[in-house]
Amino acid sequence: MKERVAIVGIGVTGFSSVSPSLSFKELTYTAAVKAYQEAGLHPKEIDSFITASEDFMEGYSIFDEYVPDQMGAVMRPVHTVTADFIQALGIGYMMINTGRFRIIAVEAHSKASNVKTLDEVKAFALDPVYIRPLKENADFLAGLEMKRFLEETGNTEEQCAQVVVKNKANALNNPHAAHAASLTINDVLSSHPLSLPLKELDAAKPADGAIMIVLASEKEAKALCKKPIWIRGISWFSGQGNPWCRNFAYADYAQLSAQKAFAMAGITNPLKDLDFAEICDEYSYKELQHLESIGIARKGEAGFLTQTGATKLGGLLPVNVSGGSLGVGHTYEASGGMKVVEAVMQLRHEAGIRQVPNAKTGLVQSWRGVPTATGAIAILSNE
Amino acid sequence: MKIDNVPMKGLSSEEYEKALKITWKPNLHYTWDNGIGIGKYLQSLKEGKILASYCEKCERIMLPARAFCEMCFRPTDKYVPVKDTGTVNTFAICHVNWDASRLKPDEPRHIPAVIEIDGASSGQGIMHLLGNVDPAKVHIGMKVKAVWKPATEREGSITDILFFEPY
Amino acid sequence: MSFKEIIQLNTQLGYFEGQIPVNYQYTLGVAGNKFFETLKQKGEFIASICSHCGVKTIYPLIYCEECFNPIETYASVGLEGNLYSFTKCYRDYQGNTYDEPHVIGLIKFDGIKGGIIHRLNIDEKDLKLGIRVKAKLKPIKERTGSLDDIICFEKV
Amino acid sequence: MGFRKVAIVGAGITKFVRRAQETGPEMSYLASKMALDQAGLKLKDVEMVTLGTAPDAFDGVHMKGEYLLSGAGGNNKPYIRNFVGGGTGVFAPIHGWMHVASGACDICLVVCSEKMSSCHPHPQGAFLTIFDHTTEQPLKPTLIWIFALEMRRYMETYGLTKADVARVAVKNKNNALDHPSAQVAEAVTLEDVLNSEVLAEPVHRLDISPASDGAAAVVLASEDVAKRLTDKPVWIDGVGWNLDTAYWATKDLYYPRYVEKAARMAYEMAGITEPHKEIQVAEPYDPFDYKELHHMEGLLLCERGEAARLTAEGYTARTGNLPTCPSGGALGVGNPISATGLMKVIEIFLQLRGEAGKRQIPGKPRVGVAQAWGDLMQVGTVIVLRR
Repeated sequence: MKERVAIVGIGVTGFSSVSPSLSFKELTYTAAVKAYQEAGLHPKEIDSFITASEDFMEGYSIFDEYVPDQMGAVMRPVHTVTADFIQALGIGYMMINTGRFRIIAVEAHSKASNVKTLDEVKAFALDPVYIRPLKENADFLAGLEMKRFLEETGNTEEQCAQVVVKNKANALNNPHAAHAASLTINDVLSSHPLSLPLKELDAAKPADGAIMIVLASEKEAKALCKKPIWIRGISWFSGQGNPWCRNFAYADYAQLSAQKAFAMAGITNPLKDLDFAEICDEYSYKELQHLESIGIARKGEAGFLTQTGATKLGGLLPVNVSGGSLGVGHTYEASGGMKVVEAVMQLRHEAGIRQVPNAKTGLVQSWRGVPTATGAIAILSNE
Repeated sequence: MKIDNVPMKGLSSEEYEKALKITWKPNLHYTWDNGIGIGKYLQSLKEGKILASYCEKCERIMLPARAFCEMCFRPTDKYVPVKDTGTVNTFAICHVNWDASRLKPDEPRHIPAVIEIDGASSGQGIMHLLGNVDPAKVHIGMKVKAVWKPATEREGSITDILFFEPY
Repeated sequence: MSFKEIIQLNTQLGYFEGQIPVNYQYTLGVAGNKFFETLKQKGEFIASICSHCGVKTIYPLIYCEECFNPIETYASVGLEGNLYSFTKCYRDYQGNTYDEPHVIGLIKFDGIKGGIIHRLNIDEKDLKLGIRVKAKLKPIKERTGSLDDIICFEKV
Repeated sequence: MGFRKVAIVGAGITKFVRRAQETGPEMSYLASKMALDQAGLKLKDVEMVTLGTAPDAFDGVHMKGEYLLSGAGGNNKPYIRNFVGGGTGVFAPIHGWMHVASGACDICLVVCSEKMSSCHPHPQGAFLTIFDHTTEQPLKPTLIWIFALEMRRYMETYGLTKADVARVAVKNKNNALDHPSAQVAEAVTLEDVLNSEVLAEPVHRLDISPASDGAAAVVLASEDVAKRLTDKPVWIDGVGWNLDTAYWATKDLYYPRYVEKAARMAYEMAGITEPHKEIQVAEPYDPFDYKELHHMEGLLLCERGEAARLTAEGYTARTGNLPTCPSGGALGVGNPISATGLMKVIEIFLQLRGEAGKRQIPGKPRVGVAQAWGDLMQVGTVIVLRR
């Protein structure tokens, strides 16, 4: 793929535990209006639109029906991917590289507060023959993975708790965040057990919100935008589909996507070449597991890096300065989008008090949550 | 390349009965936020009125009420009540329930219709049911009027209109 | 401003309630049916064996995930394996909390890809990764050919 | 900059059945393996995978794409699921085209799978919740309503009779007698269709395609790789898709404008200016018999309101001027939604290669079109293939 692709507009509603004053269409419309205003575009000037969504998170059998209106995409080429936002962004990147599309808009949102039986929906993703009949909470798969990951790598529950403390504190600096808090390690360790060693505060809580991002080819981006943010690498992978076949010590999907995204972006030493990383932290241990799988930390050292402050703002490589999913909120298919928005603000140097000084290149990573082994990585840069 | 031998043969009813199976009834329950446009639409139904939205740019009066115009991609300008009468744009006479079970011979047939509502722009219809009418007499172009639930029983739902009948 | 009129009083907030009213009956698949019929009738687990690349997989498959060739060979792997990981789960699939946690493990088998996820019944003091465990099955008469035919895994 | 050309180099399909023993991943495997074998490739040659499947509510698994991935060969690969409702089957190879045309890969596996029988006792329950949850679902609509409403509007607009429409069902169900995947091929007569049970007037039981389990797959390759793999590549010459608003009751249902928009997008890319003359074989989506007519008009293969007359005259028969649904279509072969759309693409692929066996149409066709429709009368997906 030869064509350079840039982000030329972002629209985000901010995140909150509930959002009753707007319907899902109105929520997304709000984000779209902002994104188009930033990009200086009317939706008629956009060649194609992509939504990342899952039917059962919306409460429809075919949610695809309900996506065009709020994007200004009626009677236009629109499609849905049931994937994370960063995967949708990757499809947009590819579409521009076909040479047939110049400008693409990508949308995802969460109305998790409208899912009255969220635990049931999550359990409904479990294999109907081999896992679901156990009737356990879907979080148990995370507990199972966390136990093995900690044992095999030597990372500790305290270090996982440190991730929670860091991210929720980072979120105090993020006006978009829904779950910011000032906590101690002990608060996390003594929170209710979910599926031990996983505890309540180790798991990101859901949030509502919508994100719209506009992508453009190099020529268009330069014409539209003073501060285009370039996608220098983007990749998504699925690892072992069946959970019982996985190696819990590392995240195969993160490792594979990192290899490819780094190759695209010419990154050889992530610690040196990256200025910050937004890593999927839907569960605290996942931040550590992802850091090791991506190659930012060596096996067994991610917890130590966290403990010594290397991943704090001002540290060697700030991780989740946004607050991550733990601090901002878990937004399901929009999760990666929240992190892309943060990266764009950092790279435009518009992140206010949580600005990473002189940020030039950042990594954003997502995972689709239990029971999946699917995730994506994008490398973004302002040069 | 030849595609003549395709895999998979399917189960007969007897084989299906014999095969091991797992049943699951998920409880997929939602509480969708009405937000602005649909909130006003439902509130209006409770008051016995059908509410539309008006967009100054395309000059459409559209149903159901909405906070933004999807064609012009701009906020709608005002909410306007329309009449509760209209014209049948198309209809069907249905002999099955929503779950594909068959209606009994003595049960009334369902007559879903697209009804273009008077006072809204041309072509602006809603789906509803027709009632108090001989199915054989229903025709495209028929004038119909909403039959409302009593005010005290209305709850802010499309079912506050029981059905539309000829008038 | 995105809208000309917005909700400014919380008394105007509202939601509409509904459900997706669906029921399911899943067949277990060609390999799954074989696995659970064998469990039901013979009281043992089977793995699939790829005759092309030799990879053995449990739960069995009709295809090899590695080389994508079809699989026709299945073999018993007994009931014993190693505890790969475990967790103490405090809530059920609907979010209801248990009084006592359910201990769930992933059991892997020597030289075989994959494993079985099921309940454990093991003393706290013995509960460690890597221990040898064995499935305790329901009596043959009570077995129905499902995951419930396994009562739990116990320490050997 | 020249555009990268993309070819179909292999295809696989299962039988379409009422109830499969196989799980969704197993069905996906059977179709994928066959497509790879036909292309002379191994799974390790596949660089990326895109999977199309319609609602999760059929198979009964949330995040169905993730559930199917092992069988679709997605382990350790960039794998994604695309979804445009009933239009998915033709959109999936369009999604695959994006993968290869962009240069992201040279070989992409495209898989479609649907297991509708899991939804018990009948997938109709899953269709209730395609309607707007607040303004429509409380009326307890069935899927058939919307088709009956559209069919009546279409018939009324052009003064068509039931028989005019039913001829499509007769043609397609008879065509399907020659398709190895066919679930419901029957030598039905016009009387059979007209006398079949009335479900929602004007829709009778034999106007409708049956719910099915089934899977299909194709392998796409870039120009260089395709020429190395086969001396008969079939090129994806044009792609188009379009999504209308879900306010379906506010548009006139007699004509599918979204299909026309999608078709124009695909024709423009393929350099087709007179589709009715240039296209030699067509597979429009036919979940209901009138839909084939509707879609022929949307695809600009004939004048509006003319499709029924052309069908009656034999114009769309296998031996006619424009063979339409020579496969037997959804009405004849069966309708495992996304797999049906891809089955149609595969039919055009085989017809252009001259490998459709008993179904082969005469005249060595060079250009064909496949189309699917979906959502609440909203989605058109169109692909133009050329030999």
